[in-house]
Amino acid sequence: MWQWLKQLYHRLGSPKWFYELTERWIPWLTLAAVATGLVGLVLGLLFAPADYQQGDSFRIIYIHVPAALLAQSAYIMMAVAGAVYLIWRMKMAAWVARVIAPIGASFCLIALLTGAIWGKPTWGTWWVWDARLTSMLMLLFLYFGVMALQQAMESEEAAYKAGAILALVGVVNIPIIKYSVEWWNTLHQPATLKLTEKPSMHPDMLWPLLIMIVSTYLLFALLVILRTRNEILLHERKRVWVKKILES
Amino acid sequence: MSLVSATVRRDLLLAARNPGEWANPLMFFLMVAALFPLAVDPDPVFLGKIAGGVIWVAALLATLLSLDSLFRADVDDGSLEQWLASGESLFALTLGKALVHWCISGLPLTLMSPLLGLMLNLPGEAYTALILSLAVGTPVLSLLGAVGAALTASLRSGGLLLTLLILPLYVPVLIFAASAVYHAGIGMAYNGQVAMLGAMLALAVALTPFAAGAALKLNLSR
Amino acid sequence: MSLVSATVRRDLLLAARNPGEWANPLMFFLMVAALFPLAVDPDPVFLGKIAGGVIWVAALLATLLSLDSLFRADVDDGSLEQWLASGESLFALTLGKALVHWCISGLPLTLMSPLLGLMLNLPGEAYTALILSLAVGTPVLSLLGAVGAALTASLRSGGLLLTLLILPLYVPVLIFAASAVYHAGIGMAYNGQVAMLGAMLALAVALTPFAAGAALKLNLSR
Amino acid sequence: MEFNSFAEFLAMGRHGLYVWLSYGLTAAIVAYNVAQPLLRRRRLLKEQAQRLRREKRNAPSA
Amino acid sequence: MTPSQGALQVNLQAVALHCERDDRELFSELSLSVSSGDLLQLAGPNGAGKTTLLRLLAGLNRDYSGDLLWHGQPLYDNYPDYARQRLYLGHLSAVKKALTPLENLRWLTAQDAPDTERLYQALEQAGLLGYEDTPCQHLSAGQQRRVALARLLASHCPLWILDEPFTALDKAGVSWLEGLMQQKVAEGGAVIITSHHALEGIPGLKQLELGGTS
Amino acid sequence: MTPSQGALQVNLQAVALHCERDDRELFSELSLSVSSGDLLQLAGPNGAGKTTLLRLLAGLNRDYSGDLLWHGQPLYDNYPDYARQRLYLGHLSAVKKALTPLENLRWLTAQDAPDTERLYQALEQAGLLGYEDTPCQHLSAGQQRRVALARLLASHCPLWILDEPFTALDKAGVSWLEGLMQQKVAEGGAVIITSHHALEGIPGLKQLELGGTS
Ligand code: HEM
Ligand SMILES: Nc1ncnc2c1ncn2[C@@H]1O[C@H](COP(=O)(O)OP(=O)(O)OP(=O)(O)O)[C@@H](O)[C@H]1O
Ligand SMILES: Nc1ncnc2c1ncn2[C@@H]1O[C@H](COP(=O)(O)OP(=O)(O)OP(=O)(O)O)[C@@H](O)[C@H]1O
Ligand SMILES: [Mg+2]
Ligand SMILES: [Mg+2]
Repeated sequence: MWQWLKQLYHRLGSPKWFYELTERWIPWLTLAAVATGLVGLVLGLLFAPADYQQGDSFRIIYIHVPAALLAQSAYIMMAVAGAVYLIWRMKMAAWVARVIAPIGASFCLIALLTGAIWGKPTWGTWWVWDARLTSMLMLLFLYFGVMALQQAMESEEAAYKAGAILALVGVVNIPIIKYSVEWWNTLHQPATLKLTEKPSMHPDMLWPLLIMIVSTYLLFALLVILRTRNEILLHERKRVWVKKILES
Repeated sequence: MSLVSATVRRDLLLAARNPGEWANPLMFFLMVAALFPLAVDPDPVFLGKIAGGVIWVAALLATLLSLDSLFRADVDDGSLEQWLASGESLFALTLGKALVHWCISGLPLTLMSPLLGLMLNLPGEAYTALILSLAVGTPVLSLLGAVGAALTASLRSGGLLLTLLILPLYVPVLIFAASAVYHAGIGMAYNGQVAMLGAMLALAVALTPFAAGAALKLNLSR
Repeated sequence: MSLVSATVRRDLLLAARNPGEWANPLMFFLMVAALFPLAVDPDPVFLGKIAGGVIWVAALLATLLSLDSLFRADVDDGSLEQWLASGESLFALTLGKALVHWCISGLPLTLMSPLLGLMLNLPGEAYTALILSLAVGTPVLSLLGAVGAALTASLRSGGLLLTLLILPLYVPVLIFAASAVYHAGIGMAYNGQVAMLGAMLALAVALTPFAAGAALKLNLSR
Repeated sequence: MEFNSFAEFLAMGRHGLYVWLSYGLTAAIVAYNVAQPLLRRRRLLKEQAQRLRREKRNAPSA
Repeated sequence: MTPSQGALQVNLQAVALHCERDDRELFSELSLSVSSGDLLQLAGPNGAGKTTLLRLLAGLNRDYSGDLLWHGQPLYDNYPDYARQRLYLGHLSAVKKALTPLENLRWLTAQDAPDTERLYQALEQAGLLGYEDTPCQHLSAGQQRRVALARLLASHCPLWILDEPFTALDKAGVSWLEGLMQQKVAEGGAVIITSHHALEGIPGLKQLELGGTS
Repeated sequence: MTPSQGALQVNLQAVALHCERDDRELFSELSLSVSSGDLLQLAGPNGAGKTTLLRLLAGLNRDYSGDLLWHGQPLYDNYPDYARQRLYLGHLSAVKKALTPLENLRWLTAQDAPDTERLYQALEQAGLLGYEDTPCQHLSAGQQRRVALARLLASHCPLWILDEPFTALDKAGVSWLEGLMQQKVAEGGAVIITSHHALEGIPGLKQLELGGTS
């Protein structure tokens, strides 16, 4: 088991291996992401029953919730990749970490935008300072911080390291932010409006949601792979195997 | 091509090379506005009442912070010395600098402000007043700020000193602008306040570049 | 005398030579708190309700601004290079730097805060909570800030970027501290919040110097 | 099937604006995220291939 | 407004200059005159006041007593005119790290506004061929200095005032710069520099020794 | 912890160093060894990679491949130990403008912690007598450089690594510094410098010429 893990680690560390492997994966991943996405959307938009309170506006859930979940896990993945880079100096990890930041920020933005749009018909306002909304906003800022910092650094290596350090500090803080915000919101003046409590959802509503969540993660994997491959091409451009690709 | 237009072009180029220069004030603006509900009270009705004031305070602080680097970098790398050695009119140069500063700070802030209005539950009637007051008020902030930045350009820890010099000058702008937004929010007329802001802008364009130019010369005898 | 204590002494000496370094954050603190009533509603009852939050936001921003120069000057004049060349523990060095920073920013702010409380009509019961929360909370701000300052030390326009990096991390401190003051004001217990601040301080002392030290090394390969 | 006609589907029970705005924005953001790496890849390949050719040409003379 | 090539005319006079810093007299009763064809080196130990004198002559520091005359007129009576006739290059080289040598040079020579072709030539002569589009932060100390010096080639000013221009230059760079100065002088211009280098083989070099305490 | 005077021992080896910047190879297969009694000057045109190599040797830049050995051990295995044995002085001199030369020197030598008497002596030898209590912003370029150099006198490190130490020094300063380096070498220390100066009259000087493109 341990040997196998070690081997996997060394393979993962090799850009060439990653590049060639993903070459084969991409079509399947694309297919899977699109198929699940289509099924989820059709089921969610056409077949799921309307919510008895919110009517059809609840159909926003099929993008809102997957995006929100992904935005949070992507940050953790970014921090983990950053840590791997800091500890083992694995270039691949640095590229993956860097590549996740804009994608995670995009999904965070999607969650915020769809949430805000959803809020208008259900709460009658675009934004409230609810605990979950606030901590999501802070997550977006953390993403922006990582991106801006990497952007600003002159040398590439410094950019990777700085991004990783900040992501790690942020990861320690995410739970703190989340709990403090929740706690603040319950103790302070109670929020006039609340996110719907986790409902015991009708299976016809629930299934499309689960499928959409899967689809979103697949899409995320695809995006990360596509961007990482570009990083590999750029940084390994002087390797023989990349030159071959370039010449063909 | 005169030195002034060359400098404007160079500064815009620098801003384009380093997106942080215009993106950071924007983010700061957003964040300060987000801090207030956390620190005081997230109740929407309450927030709606203070929204105009909070947005303006945030805009003012964001402008202030971005001012610090207005002349500092030019002092440090010798560009300022070359300006002074060039013998060209300092009036035009400082005016150009202030213009560039507004383009990369005040203008984006103005465009961004409706979003903050939404988040802080600003009354619907107040949006026009908010945008108008920012559009007329932020250039005044940039111009006045240029004077402070020029005065503190050669100081190491200038950032905070600059704040001290400039904040009192910003008070009139803040008062009229916030009052414009507030009156708009309760459905009253606010042309008077905007007219005042306009007058301030005219005055600032005419006078501050002289002051800033003179201040820059202070950095000369080192 | 080790390099750490020499650095602490040198930095205190520099602060003594240049009073602006500690006086400016203080003045900024005062001014932001003074701007606020101008921008919103000067009604005393209303002010009293938001006083705690406003004072804390002002303290937070003042700390933030003074952070910018924490390592910048040392990078520019080569002191940082010498630190790194010295091979001494960066943990101790950054801890020392954060300590000095707190002494010249957080500590004066804490001592000054009752005055602001008076100006903003803070309820009488809330003073102890205000001072206590500042005394425990501002060191956390300095420590977290040191990480941001270290990350941005070699960047030209670091000031605003630093803000962007650090503000989200400051949110928990702000929430607990403001809530402590608020609860004290309406006569409720606030030990829970102060205890949380204490826990954060312990965590920050243990962890942030590592992060800051690692970040400082980045400025090495230039 | 929850909807009887396409018009009804578009209307989303009076909430059409919100639903389609959300889906539209999401689609735009996702589309950008998909297009960015693909376009970048194309540009990268072109640039690097050019560089290679240039180096090859210069190699014997230099 | 651009000075025509033919009219290279330098006539700078200092009469009975006196300057003190921190209660210490740097020089007094110092008189000098620089006219077309002169190459003047200010020499002296560290702290003698070379930089101070140079900045006085360049019109960047008014903290003195005595007279400075440009073509017989007090310098500050028509400072913009003087400013356009002399080129000053101090310790700091006004090179922006984020910009490329070409962009930097374009700003540095904005007053003369030479065309891009000329700028490329200047960079080439300064030995920066191949670095035109590299941000200056990626250049070595000497290369950054060369960017600043390249403007000497693209400018028409008859009078050059240079503070330690040889700093960070390698041997090839030093002789290139010496050649430039000689050429300027031969064309009827004039050059004032401070340097601790011994300038050899430059005909017509005048030296002004400032005394120091250290 | 303070290294005893008698045990001056330098043994620094670089094996097959390779370094590139921005796709340009600066040096490859570069090997060198510096031991007690050596005085090594890195020479070469601007942009050749002198500063880069110096920072590698000082342990301030890990962006290379190859091996760096200190007494046969990889440099970074015991970096703090190495750090205490070598003194590095770069382009930037770590002199705070608001402090006096004495205060600056005290910080610069904090690791060796010499007593104040020693510091005064060092300043005196550096030609700063009378300026001990003047804030450094009031000193000339060369005087500020001398403050930074004064620490050479107050330190016990056997290995000095200096980047263009002669910048801004006058002739007296140059020969003073040359004397210091000779003395260090004679005592069994070693010195590595970069400089565009021709170092004359120093016995045992080795030169390493780095090639450049410019
Ligand atoms: C800008 C506004 C909003 C933001 C930032 C936001 C954020 C989030 C986040 C982060 C989650 C995932 C929580 C988790 O499981 O970890 C979530 C889930 C959810 N949100 Fe939102 N939300 C917003 C507005 C809304 C609105 C207006 C509604 C509907 C009234 C809504 C309904 C839901 C539901 C039903 C879930 C899934 C159930 C759950 O996990 O509790 N959200 N939202
Ligand atoms: N931060 C950097 N990033 C990328 N390349 C750099 C960087 N610094 C220097 N270089 C490149 O490395 C090469 C060597 O630079 P280095 O500073 O070592 O030269 P040097 O020999 O010290 O020259 P000089 O005599 O001008 O000081 C230069 O060609 C420069 O373009
Ligand atoms: N800003 C200042 N304020 C007060 N005194 C100063 C200032 N700058 C320089 N001095 C003093 O003036 C004297 C001359 O300084 P200057 O810089 O002109 O010397 P320099 O001849 O250029 O020396 P170097 O060869 O070291 O560059 C020095 O003794 C210095 O102490
Ligand atoms: Mg000088
Ligand atoms: Mg060098």
